[in-house]
Amino acid sequence: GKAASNGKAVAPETAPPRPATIMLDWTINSDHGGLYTAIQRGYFARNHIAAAPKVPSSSTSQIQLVAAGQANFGISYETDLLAARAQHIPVRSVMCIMQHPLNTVMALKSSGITRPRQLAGKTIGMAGSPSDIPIVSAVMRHDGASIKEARMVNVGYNLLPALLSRRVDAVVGVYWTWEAIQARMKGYPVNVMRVERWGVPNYCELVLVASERTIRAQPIFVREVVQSLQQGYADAAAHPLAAWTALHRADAALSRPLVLRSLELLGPVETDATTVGYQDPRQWEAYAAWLWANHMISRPVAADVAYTNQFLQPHVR
Amino acid sequence: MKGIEAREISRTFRVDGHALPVLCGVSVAAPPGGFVAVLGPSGSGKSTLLSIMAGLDRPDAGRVVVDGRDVTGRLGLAGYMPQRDLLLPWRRTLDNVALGPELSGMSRADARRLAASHFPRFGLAGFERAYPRTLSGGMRQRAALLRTFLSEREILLLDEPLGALDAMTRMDLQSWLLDVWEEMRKTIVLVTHDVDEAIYLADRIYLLSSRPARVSAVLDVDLRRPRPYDEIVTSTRFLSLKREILGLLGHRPVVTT
Amino acid sequence: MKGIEAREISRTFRVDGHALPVLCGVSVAAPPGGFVAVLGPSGSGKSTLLSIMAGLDRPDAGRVVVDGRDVTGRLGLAGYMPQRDLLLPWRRTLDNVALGPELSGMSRADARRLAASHFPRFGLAGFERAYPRTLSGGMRQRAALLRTFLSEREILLLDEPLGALDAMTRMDLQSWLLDVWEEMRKTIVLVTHDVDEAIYLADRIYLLSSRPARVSAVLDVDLRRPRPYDEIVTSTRFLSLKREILGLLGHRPVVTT
Amino acid sequence: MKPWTRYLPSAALLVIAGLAWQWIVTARHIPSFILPGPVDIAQTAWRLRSLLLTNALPTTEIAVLGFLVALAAGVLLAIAIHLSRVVELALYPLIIASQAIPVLALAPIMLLVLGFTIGPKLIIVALICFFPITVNTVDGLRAVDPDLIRMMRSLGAHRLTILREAELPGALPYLFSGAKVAVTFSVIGALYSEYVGSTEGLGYLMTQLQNQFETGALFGAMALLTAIGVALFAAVTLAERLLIPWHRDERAALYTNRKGYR
Amino acid sequence: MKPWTRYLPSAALLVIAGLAWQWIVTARHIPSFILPGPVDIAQTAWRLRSLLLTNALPTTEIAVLGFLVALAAGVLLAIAIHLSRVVELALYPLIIASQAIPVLALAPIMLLVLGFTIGPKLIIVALICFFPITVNTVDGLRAVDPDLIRMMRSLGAHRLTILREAELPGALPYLFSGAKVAVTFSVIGALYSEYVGSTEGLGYLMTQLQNQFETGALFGAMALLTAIGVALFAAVTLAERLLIPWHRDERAALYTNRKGYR
Ligand SMILES: Nc1ncnc2c1ncn2[C@@H]1O[C@H](COP(=O)(O)OP(=O)(O)OP(=O)(O)O)[C@@H](O)[C@H]1O
Ligand SMILES: Nc1ncnc2c1ncn2[C@@H]1O[C@H](COP(=O)(O)OP(=O)(O)OP(=O)(O)O)[C@@H](O)[C@H]1O
Ligand SMILES: [Mg+2]
Ligand SMILES: [Mg+2]
Repeated sequence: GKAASNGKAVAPETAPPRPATIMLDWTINSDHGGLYTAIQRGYFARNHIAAAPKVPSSSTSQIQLVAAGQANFGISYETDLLAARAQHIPVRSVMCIMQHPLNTVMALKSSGITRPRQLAGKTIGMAGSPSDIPIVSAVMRHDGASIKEARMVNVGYNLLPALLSRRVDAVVGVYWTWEAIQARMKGYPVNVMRVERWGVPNYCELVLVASERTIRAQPIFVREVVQSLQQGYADAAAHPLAAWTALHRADAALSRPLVLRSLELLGPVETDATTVGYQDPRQWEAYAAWLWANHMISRPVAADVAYTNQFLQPHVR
Repeated sequence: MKGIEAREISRTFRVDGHALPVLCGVSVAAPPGGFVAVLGPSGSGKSTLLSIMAGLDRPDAGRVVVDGRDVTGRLGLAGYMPQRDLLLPWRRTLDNVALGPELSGMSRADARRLAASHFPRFGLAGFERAYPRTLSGGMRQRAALLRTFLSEREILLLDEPLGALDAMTRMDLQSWLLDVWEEMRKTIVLVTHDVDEAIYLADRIYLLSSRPARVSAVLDVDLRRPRPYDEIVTSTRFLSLKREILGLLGHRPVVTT
Repeated sequence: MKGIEAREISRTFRVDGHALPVLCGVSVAAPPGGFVAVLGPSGSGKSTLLSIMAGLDRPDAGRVVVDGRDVTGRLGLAGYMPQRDLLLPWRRTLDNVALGPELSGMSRADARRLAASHFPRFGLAGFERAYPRTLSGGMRQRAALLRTFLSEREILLLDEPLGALDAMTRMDLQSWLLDVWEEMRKTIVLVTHDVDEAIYLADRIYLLSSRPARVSAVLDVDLRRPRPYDEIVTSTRFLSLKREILGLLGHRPVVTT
Repeated sequence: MKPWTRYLPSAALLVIAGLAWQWIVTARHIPSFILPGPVDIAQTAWRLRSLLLTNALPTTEIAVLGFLVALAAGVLLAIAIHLSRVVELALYPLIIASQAIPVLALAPIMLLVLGFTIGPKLIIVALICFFPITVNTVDGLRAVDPDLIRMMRSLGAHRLTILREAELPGALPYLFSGAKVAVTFSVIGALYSEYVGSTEGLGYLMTQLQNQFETGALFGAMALLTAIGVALFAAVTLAERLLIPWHRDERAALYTNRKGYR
Repeated sequence: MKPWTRYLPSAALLVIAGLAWQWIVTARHIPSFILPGPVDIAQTAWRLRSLLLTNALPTTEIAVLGFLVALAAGVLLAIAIHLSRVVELALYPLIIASQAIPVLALAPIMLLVLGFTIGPKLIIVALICFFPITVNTVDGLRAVDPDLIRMMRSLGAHRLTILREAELPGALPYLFSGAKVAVTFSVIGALYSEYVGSTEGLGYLMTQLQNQFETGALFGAMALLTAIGVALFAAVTLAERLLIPWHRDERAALYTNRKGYR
């Protein structure tokens, strides 16, 4: 204020950094290791950007907030993004954060269930999201059984308590990089059936979403944010401990053993591509078709308009 | 000064689905500066009549006239003292009494000062800051009377204002009422069930019949004023009036002579 | 039959932080089947005394004795009629009156029948199903009196039971009260502010001084029973008693002769 | 006022608000996935009417049943608190505490204890809405004119007779204030209860619709929900009128002398 | 009763319940991540005390501020509804409707309109807790003895004077019933408000703890939350006592004749 009123030009270095609001998909957790690493290592600051992560009110509101321009970016799910595209909501994925599904079907080791067909005759707990039933259906069909042989019950957000207390025999809607670790840490070994290995097409569990308007109007800004994140996630994959430190600074309530173990598991998932953040056209096409075939989206979606690789820096590993 | 008149008032209530005619063409007139008493059996409709004159209830037929203008249903023209004392439970006694002048536009401080100045005469000294529920029945009634009186209206409608008082306190306040009336020339309509009180205070007495009430007699009290209590109540005219009224009310003539 | 006695009762209230002595060693005794009246200035402590005798309030000193037993603070021994009528707003008039016998253990149907049978005499016929708020002041009081009377206690404590009634209705209920008392020999303590009423009804009259109340005089009413109204109130003994009481209450002797 | 004119102001306001809403949405080109206009909502709701109505039924059922449980529990608790000082001191703080815990946080425990029955759902609804009833009833029982109670005591009334004949009727207006609040909350309670083990009902449907970005239908479901809430409130108000006849008409012609107004 | 003995029954019940709880958990080998025993909870809470207390502060702040907003809004709405039949008919149904919509469903819209300020949080809390105040105050304003109002009218009182001197004081007991309910809800409202773009406060902490399956700490946070709720309720009860002095002592010695009891 003072400098300006004196009529002097404001030097670019003293201007406040440009804010980039990023709606998270959930409370701060290991999935955001790369984001906080990028913040802590100054990758955003280098571009004169101040990243401002925000926690959402519900797991779907971030896409709407991004579309409405209330947030610049959002971390969301490929599934939700394609559902939003089916409603013609003008948002795109600009980066794939997790190259594989994290959502999984999980049973206690003691139950002896190691593969989907053993779910026949069992009770399966779900959280009530629309993908639960198609996923179980797909993995059971792939293994030669039918979902009709299992009993699906909605247990809300109480998947793990329901499983560990044996109210249900298996659950769907948990992450093998989070709840599976928690179960093991509580002394309950679990069997994880990763869905992409049992007939569900591979997809990006988490993506970075921007609105088409932002992409059109501020491509450089988007590039700088995306590339800061690429670097951050590459670092997090390589140095889980550093990522833990960054996360812990952001949220003191995080538990070290759980988050650290999760970061270790997530590293390979984040970097399993030619460059961090890459979105594979064939896989997107296949997943969009699978969603439509399973009635999870209201219209068929052309996958190529749902994402863009144009902002990625190549060869970040 | 203003006079007040009720002209040919009729009022019917519904009780448990049946029509209950209460007032049947009742006319009562208090000339400016006049003191009128209304006597009648319990349940005949005296309170109903007074609340209609106060503008709180509307007659089914008839009009209320003040100074020649139809004011049926108009409120705030007359100071009205209801039969129940109706003190505000959340105001201390002094503030309850001060409500009268306050609602007539006086500042709260002045109203309180004015009210406080009357407390000793009304036997309420020391109870300024007491809540109404701690007062005795008679004290509550006195506070309500004082509140109405201090509302500074030219017309006062009083519904059994002294009914809960013992003989002594009652005589005392009767004299007080006469004093202030003579001094300030208010127009007063008094509902009472005490024949002596009516004769002692009023210029004119309306007798109501039992329900449905009609005016069964109007008597002019031709006793001189001022009226020293002792002389008046022993005068032959007083006694003959009393006998007449009790007779009209259906009482056998047993008045002490 | 039971008598009731208040022995050396003292009671002090706190009003606005100050101590207010109200009763100061007051003793009142009603022998079995006796009819006792309590007279005193407004605010002296009559209601306080009666509620202590009913067991609703505790004296700071003194005892209430029934049939020689200390019953201070015991409830339900006597039928008590408070000064405010206190009808239950959610019960119709008949049900309000029936509450008396009901609480004495009668079935609801019987209680209603019993209550209904007294309605005509009390001038309440036709109002059985009316809610209390639609009754006139005097009608409410009559309903409350009937409720207390029908509670079928041997001892009745009545706090100004006829205060809101006109002369006619009042005389009528006074005679009724005497009739039932003579017939059923109840023990009655009556608080009143009407000297005539006290003399006409009671065997013995207690006069209270103004606050703090002490018993300033006890008078035995040596009039014969039964007491036909017309004869009694014209008798010289009645008049001399009245003069004596008014004198004791501080009134100048202006009784009509 | 004639019955139909009673609803004019409400309807007028609704229409005006609707028009303004539609105008803003149209004029400012707000995309329907963010805020659909009323026309949009109405169309979608009409298209999905059978889906909406099918799911409204179980939600209403749970709401009403849960409210009844809450009513019984709330009044009984209030009576216990009123009658016994010890109960009051022991229980009241715990009852208050129960309201500061998000019910959904308790869901896992209820699930563990009661399994996938209707039990946990009713408990969730009842937990969400019994509190206003209890607080109001306690305050109502205490607000009864103490002189009335003295009168009953002097006539030898038993403690429970006083409760039944004086305190409970006197507390009814308070109780109904609480019940009106409670019944409105019961709708939201029913919604929450469906997050715990349901595959039907408006709450379940809303999650699904939200996940699929069916914003128009989502708003339609919310409109239906509010309609249910208003209807239940009106039902309790009607019950209040029928159960407190002595209260009725008391206020008639209080601010006017024209008979029949209000 | 002496002041300290007042809390004996409550404390005794707490201790008994705690012992029973601990016994069940130990005897039936319930794993602590499902239902931790009180000892567990206490230990965890003590270990995390600074984390808990740091996060309790913003939550309490939002709860209190939101409650005050709700109090003002609730009373003003009630007065408007009471004074004007048209406002009543137009607004009351909408107010009721506002309670049947889950506030969290409105959160995105509020964020869209107001952004990440304190505004949406206060609105969420106020929306959750103004309703009991409004309903109770409306009912309270209507419950004032009509004869008192007639008396005031006959003395020529202005409509607003009647409101100020008769109706509002008469409605206070009702208003406070509503306020007690509201302040209890404000705590949960504050919790919910933290789901909207917050990274501090007990609500955020609880989500995070639940997410990490830190059940012991989660229960610790809930215990803290309930303590805040009970404290706020007690504060409003105290305000009630101070603001309704004519009500106080009315009930003293009502069921007993021993002076000084209660
Ligand atoms: N609960 C109470 N708290 C404080 N003071 C009280 C209480 N009850 C009565 N008093 C006071 O005690 C005194 C006597 O009251 P009481 O009602 O006994 O008088 P009373 O003789 O019945 O008068 P009245 O003839 O007017 O009814 C009064 O000054 C009153 O203010
Ligand atoms: N609001 C009402 N609704 C129905 N009936 C009523 C209402 N108000 C009064 N009444 C009836 O009208 C009649 C006359 O009542 P009112 O109060 O005018 O009598 P009153 O002459 O003042 O009697 P009292 O001397 O006993 O006070 C009574 O029978 C009463 O029941
Ligand atoms: Mg009357
Ligand atoms: Mg008295």
